[in-house]
Amino acid sequence: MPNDKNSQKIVDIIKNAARKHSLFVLAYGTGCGAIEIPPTMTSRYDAERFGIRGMATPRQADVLLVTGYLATKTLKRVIRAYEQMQDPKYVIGFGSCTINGGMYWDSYNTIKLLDKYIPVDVYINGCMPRPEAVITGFIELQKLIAEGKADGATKYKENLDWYRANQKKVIKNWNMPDYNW
Amino acid sequence: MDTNSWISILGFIATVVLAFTVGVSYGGIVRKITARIQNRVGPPVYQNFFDIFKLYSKSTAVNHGWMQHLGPAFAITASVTSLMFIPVLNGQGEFWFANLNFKGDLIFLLYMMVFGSLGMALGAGQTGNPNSAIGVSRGLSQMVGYEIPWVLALVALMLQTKSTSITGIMDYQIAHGTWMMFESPLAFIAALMAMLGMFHYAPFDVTFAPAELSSGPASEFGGKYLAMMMTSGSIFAFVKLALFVDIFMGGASNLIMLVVKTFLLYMVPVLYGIVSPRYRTEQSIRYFWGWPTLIGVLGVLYVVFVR
Amino acid sequence: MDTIDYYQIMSIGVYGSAIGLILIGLYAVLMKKHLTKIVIGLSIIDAGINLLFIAIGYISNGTAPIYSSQGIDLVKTGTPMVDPVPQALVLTAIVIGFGVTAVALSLVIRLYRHHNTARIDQIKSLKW
Amino acid sequence: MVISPVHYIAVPLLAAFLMPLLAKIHRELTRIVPGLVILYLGYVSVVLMNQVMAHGTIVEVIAGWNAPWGINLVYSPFTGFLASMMTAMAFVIWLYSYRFKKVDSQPALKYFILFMMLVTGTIGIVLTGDIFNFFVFLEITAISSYSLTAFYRDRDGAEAAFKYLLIGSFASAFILIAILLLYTQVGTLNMAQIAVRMHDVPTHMKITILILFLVGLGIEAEMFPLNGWAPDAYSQAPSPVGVTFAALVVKAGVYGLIRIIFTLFDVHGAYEYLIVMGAITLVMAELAAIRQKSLKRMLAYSSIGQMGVVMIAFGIGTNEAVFGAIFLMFNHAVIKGLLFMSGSYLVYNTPNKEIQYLSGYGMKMPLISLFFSLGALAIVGLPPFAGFWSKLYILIAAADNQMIGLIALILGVSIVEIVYYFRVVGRLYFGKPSKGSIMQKPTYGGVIAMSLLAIVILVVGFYPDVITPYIHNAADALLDKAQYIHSVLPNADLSQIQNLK
Amino acid sequence: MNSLLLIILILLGGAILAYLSKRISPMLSSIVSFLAITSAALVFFFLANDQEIVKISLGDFVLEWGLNAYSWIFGAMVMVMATLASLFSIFYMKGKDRLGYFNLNFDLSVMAMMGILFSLDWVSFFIFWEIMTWSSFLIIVYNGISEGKIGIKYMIFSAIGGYAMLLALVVTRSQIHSFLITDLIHSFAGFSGNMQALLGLLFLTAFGVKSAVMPLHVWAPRAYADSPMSYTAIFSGLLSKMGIFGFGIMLIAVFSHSVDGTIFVYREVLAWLAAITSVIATFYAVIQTDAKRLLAYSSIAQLGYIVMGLAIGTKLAVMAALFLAIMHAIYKGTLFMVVGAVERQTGITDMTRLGALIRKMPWTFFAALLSIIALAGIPPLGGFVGKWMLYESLITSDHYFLIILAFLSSTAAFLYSFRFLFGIFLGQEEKEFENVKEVPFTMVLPMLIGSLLLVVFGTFPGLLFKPLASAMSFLGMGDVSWNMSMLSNGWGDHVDTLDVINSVVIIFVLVAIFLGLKNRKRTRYVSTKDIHTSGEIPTENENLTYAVDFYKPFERAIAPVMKRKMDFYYNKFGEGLETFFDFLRRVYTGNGQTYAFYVIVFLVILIVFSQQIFF
Repeated sequence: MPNDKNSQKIVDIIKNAARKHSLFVLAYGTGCGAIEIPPTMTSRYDAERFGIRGMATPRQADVLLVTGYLATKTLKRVIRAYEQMQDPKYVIGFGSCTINGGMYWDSYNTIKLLDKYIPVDVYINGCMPRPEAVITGFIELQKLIAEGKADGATKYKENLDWYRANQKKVIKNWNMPDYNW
Repeated sequence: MDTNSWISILGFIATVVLAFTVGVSYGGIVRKITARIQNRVGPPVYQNFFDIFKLYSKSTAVNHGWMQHLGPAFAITASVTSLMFIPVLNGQGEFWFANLNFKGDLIFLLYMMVFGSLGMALGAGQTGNPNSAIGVSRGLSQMVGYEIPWVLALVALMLQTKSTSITGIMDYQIAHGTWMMFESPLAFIAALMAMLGMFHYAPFDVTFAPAELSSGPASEFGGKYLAMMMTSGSIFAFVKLALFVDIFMGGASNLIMLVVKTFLLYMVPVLYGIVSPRYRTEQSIRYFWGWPTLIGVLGVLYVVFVR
Repeated sequence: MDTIDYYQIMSIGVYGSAIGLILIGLYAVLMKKHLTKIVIGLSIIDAGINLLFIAIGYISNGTAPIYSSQGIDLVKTGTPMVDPVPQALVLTAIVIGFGVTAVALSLVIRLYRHHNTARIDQIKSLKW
Repeated sequence: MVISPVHYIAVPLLAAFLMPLLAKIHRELTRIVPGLVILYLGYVSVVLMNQVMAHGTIVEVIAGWNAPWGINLVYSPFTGFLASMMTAMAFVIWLYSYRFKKVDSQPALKYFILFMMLVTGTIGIVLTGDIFNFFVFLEITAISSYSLTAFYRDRDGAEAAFKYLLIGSFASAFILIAILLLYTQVGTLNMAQIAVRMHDVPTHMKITILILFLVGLGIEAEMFPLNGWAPDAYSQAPSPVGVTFAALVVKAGVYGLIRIIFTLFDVHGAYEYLIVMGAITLVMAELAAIRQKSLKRMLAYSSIGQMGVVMIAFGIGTNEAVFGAIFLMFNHAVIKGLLFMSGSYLVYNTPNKEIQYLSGYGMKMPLISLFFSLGALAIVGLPPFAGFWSKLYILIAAADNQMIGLIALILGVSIVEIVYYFRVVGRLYFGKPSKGSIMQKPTYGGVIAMSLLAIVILVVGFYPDVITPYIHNAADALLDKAQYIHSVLPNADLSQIQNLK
Repeated sequence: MNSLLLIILILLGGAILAYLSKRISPMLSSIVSFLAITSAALVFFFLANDQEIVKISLGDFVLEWGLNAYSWIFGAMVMVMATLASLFSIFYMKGKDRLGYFNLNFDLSVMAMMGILFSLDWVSFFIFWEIMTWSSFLIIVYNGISEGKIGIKYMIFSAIGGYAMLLALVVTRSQIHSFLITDLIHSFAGFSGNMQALLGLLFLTAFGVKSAVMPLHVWAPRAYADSPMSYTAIFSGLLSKMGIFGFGIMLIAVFSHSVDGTIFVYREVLAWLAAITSVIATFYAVIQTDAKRLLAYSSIAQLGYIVMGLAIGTKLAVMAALFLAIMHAIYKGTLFMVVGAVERQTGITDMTRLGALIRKMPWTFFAALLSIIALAGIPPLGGFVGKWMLYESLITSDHYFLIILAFLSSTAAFLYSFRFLFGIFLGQEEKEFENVKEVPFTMVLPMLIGSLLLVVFGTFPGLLFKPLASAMSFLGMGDVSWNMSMLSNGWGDHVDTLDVINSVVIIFVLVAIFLGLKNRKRTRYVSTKDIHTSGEIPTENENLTYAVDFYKPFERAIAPVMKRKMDFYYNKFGEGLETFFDFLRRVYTGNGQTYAFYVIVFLVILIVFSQQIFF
């Protein structure tokens, strides 16, 4: 692997360590998954001890947490939110719905695989995943960050045309601003 | 440049580093305490250092105009400048943290502190986010509220010590061997109540209310902008605490005393905030113009007629 | 001294009637609503004043102030001459009064044409 | 031909009677001749004023009968100043009424005849030294004023004229009775002689005569309860006539009033009476003016108010106050002239001459509006216009007499004045003209007339010294009673005469 | 030729020429006006000195003009700001009608102000005072807003002030038989207590109107807002300062000679009125939506500080007041020019509709930013120096509750300061203003000069302290110590402005360069539509501006204070009076007979009471 831990520069290692310990989450609370976020953040599971912290706007956030199925209508908003986030940024697909559509596998207006539209770094499966699973997912993401492997944003930039094509396929009234940074 | 200038420049830097460190650590401690009160483990105490460092390391891809750059810069400028004019330690011979504290006074500081808020507000305004504007509107309105008891308390102090400079007030305390919080307790209470608003903790956190305003003025600030805001916020927290300690608690003769005093003082708004709900803006203004102002007036009268 | 009584009675009568005329005129001007009557009242006042003038100028047993040989003779013998000035003034005043009355009547006519009434209390389009 | 004061009376009177004949020669002559006549009078004024300034009062004896038997004309610095001022104003008014459309549409001949009569009458009032002659001129003035008031053949003109006539008849009746009583007491009609003999008159008789005079002349001078006719007459008469009232007729009335009080009688109470009545007149007139809808009526009330100030100033009676009063008379003639002239063009076509239709006229009639604004600025006494100086003098005089309340009253009322004048000025420059408002293009004569007045206002305002020497002399002449008597009756016994103030 | 006379004549001639040259070209008229003011300014700065005395004999009065240290500082302020405003005016007024009329009155106002400053006697003072009044009135009605009513209001209040002064000066003359101001100053001590009280009240009323002190301020907001902005720049900045000028003479030079305690009461009352004025006016400024109105109310508030300082009357306070007066002239002038520039480019000044002009008009914004910083009293610009001295003087002279009002007002001033910048220059970009351009250079230049002056005086306040100190010693305050860049109060505390500005600039440059500008290079500008809107993409016409009811919470908090405007009482009073007048004038019934009846009744009364009246 070219992105070996050893190949990282020392600056990157420090940066990644900081990033790993400070995950600002923008929870995109679609579907039933949103209900799992409060227990994750509050006293019982207390995700904050990992430096995970909810943020209000995409500008401030590092992690986009897509919690559940995405209708084509909401997909547009998710893409918008994702594109407004600043690099480096990560996406966690939350629940089965983001992997294969889950219980909406045959719905005409939900997307089945989130990765086709925005680059997902970590999936957390389950319907719904318990807070423990969520935290596990976050820890997985932290590992990836530390190794410098959470490069979804780079992928998105490199394969923007492909992503755009996919996105435009499901979103009919396309009027998003360009994404070129 | 001679050696003295170099040393004083080093002193500046040391002060800033100290203020930054203390301020950021306090932020972490507050988070920890909050977590403990909420029966959580909470993040590590150094969590805020991670946050700020991470934010600095983030790329900043977009801006909404040059005021968005200048806003945080204003804020940092204001906080660092205010810091320069605050006596961190009260020893007269103290060299490292003396900075410019003989060249400014309380009224100057009051205005200097506002400079930061205004800069922030302008930066927030430039982004065009309505939430930012609402937040600014609330924040400034609230500021009008708490400035009144705060200034009343300061006036009481100034009248009592016949000095408007912080060093003057500290000298008075040293000379009389007492603390102003005992000398004019009413003023101290008024100032303390004003301080609740100054730190923007609940119940006076309507400015940043994340749930309704998506963090208010900061909502379009990501990455380095946010980092700068957090930096200046941390330094400001230290500035305010140091100021309080200086004028009400006789200052601190060494860093440990400083840390202890500021920490104790800091716990007032923090602890009060953690267990409080949130006031609406006009409620908080009315709150500040109610009892705190009355106590402040009484404090002034107490100084004038009793002392 | 019958004559003196006569003159006294006369003068009282003349003064009385002059003042009476003025008062009558005033009454007409102030109380009557009809424009013409008011004008008549004004004339009566004028007449009263003129009469007053004459009465004041008259000196009992005086002769007419006319530049004639007879008159000069009378004056020379000590007969007082009636003061000529009031009479001259009265002439002027009568002329003026005439002029004013003429103007007034023409105005009355015009007012009546425009307002279709000659009652002064109904001609109040200019007020305040 | 030697220039003498009698020309003031003879020439216009002659012209007035010749005018029907001249009109037969050429119609235009009826318009031009009055101008020429007044120009001639202006020449007379210049010559005589110089003479008077150099040598003192001129007494013109008419028909060879010396005073106190004959009728004489007294051309003192005071009367001369007033006569010259009236002449000048008459000239301006002639310029203004030359080809004035509404006058021309009615027979201009009548208008100019009456106008000449009016000029004769008013100047005669000022110049004459004989009390009965004074009465006659007053009546000439009055009759021509009645006729001119009713000049327009609409109903309101006649109504105003009738009211004027009704009250005016009272005035003449009272004055006549007063003259009569005076004659019985002093046995003379010459004013100087009367003044000499006045101290012999029993007090109660003196007072009665004085009261009759005061009421009679008060009517002409628009004193408060006696001035019911004035607003109507001002507003209904043709605009040039309105100016004439303000500039000539009222001045003549005030002149009569102060001549009676200052020269003929030596009653102290009369001065206080003047102050009190002047104040009441001022207040009532200005208060009535503020709610007027019609511009000309507003100007009329304002004119009455100014006369109130004049009376107050005369009532104070010190040299400075009299100076201020005469100055104010002059200013009032000029400024109110300008206001009437420009104001009547502004409201030329508006219904009922109402102010509310004047919105935006400032853009449509810039020059006229400018004149009106200038007049408004000047009449409320704002520096550096003419009105300021007279006000300043009067106030100083009042202050020197410790009448601070009076000053406050005058100034307070001035604020009311400002309110209604600047309401109009503000309206002129605000908004758009209402629909269907027709601008009236002023005649050239009118523009020249207004420009002249405006120039006078500015010149006097910036440099009052052009006029103050004359006024100083006038004030001295008015106050110096002995000198007046001496110049008329060189042999009179002046031992009993003392100048009152 | 005497330079003082020359200045007045140049301005007068300029006024007339400007009026006449409008026939040739409207633009020429403005240029003539500008040239006249500029040349007058040159004469003032290079030729005028305090040796010159002009004596003009008018009527029985001698008008005396001269220049002294006190009037020089005001004169310099007037000349500089008037030059800037007239330069600004050239393009601002381009294309408007009746330019001759405007420039005539503009120049006349400037002339009147210079005349007031030169006046050594009350007559010329009053003459110029009233010229100033009516020329500004004519400009207020020039725009023709608000049915001419505001012009009337202005005129009424000016008349109240002017006539109070007239009354005072004739009373003075009757006492001392002189109109000279110096004579009043010297003989004031000899007046009786009542006379002192009366004169004090009258003069304070006179100057209080122009400087918009509390019960006499109601004319100001609309008058400032409704005039053309290039004029308001001097109207609010300079004309009001003439009131301050008069207050200075009265409160410092004249009243200090009083032996009675009455005047002391006036001082305190005036200070309190001024403080209340500044608070209430600030509150009103906060709730305005129109930028002009906002600045107008802010002017009233700022004038409140200045009057407060003069009323306190200690050396520091007077210094503060005069310093603030000059600063206020500069920054308020600049701000009104900014609004004028915005108005010219966009056609509106409504802050609820404007927005994001910062990208379109960066220089204007820059000027506005500096001026606002100065206005809010934030260090390091000039406004801070004045405010600092004012607060220090309030504290050191034991006015401990006034300082609270002052602080309340000045803290609330941050609200409208931000509102002003935000409403016009920041916030959402509106499609309406897509094609707005920066104003021409001649409009930018005066604004930039104004903001530059603020920086200079903020750094080296000593530049102003020097003439101010000599002005104050001229007024009889004795020696005033000052320092080029050190502010100090009576207690020995001080602020070093040079250090302040150094540290601010150094830190700011460091931060801005190393953090801000570095960011800027890497970042890309996105429109203000590209903001966090919960993922929603705002459509073209979607209104994302938060501009209406901007300070609603604050409004609610201060609602009890704002319940009634002073206007309300004045209007009621006025209506009541007019109704009364209406009742009175009914004596003119219109019935000729009634009038005749009056005559007879009057005659009878006179005869019956002749004994009482005439003896």
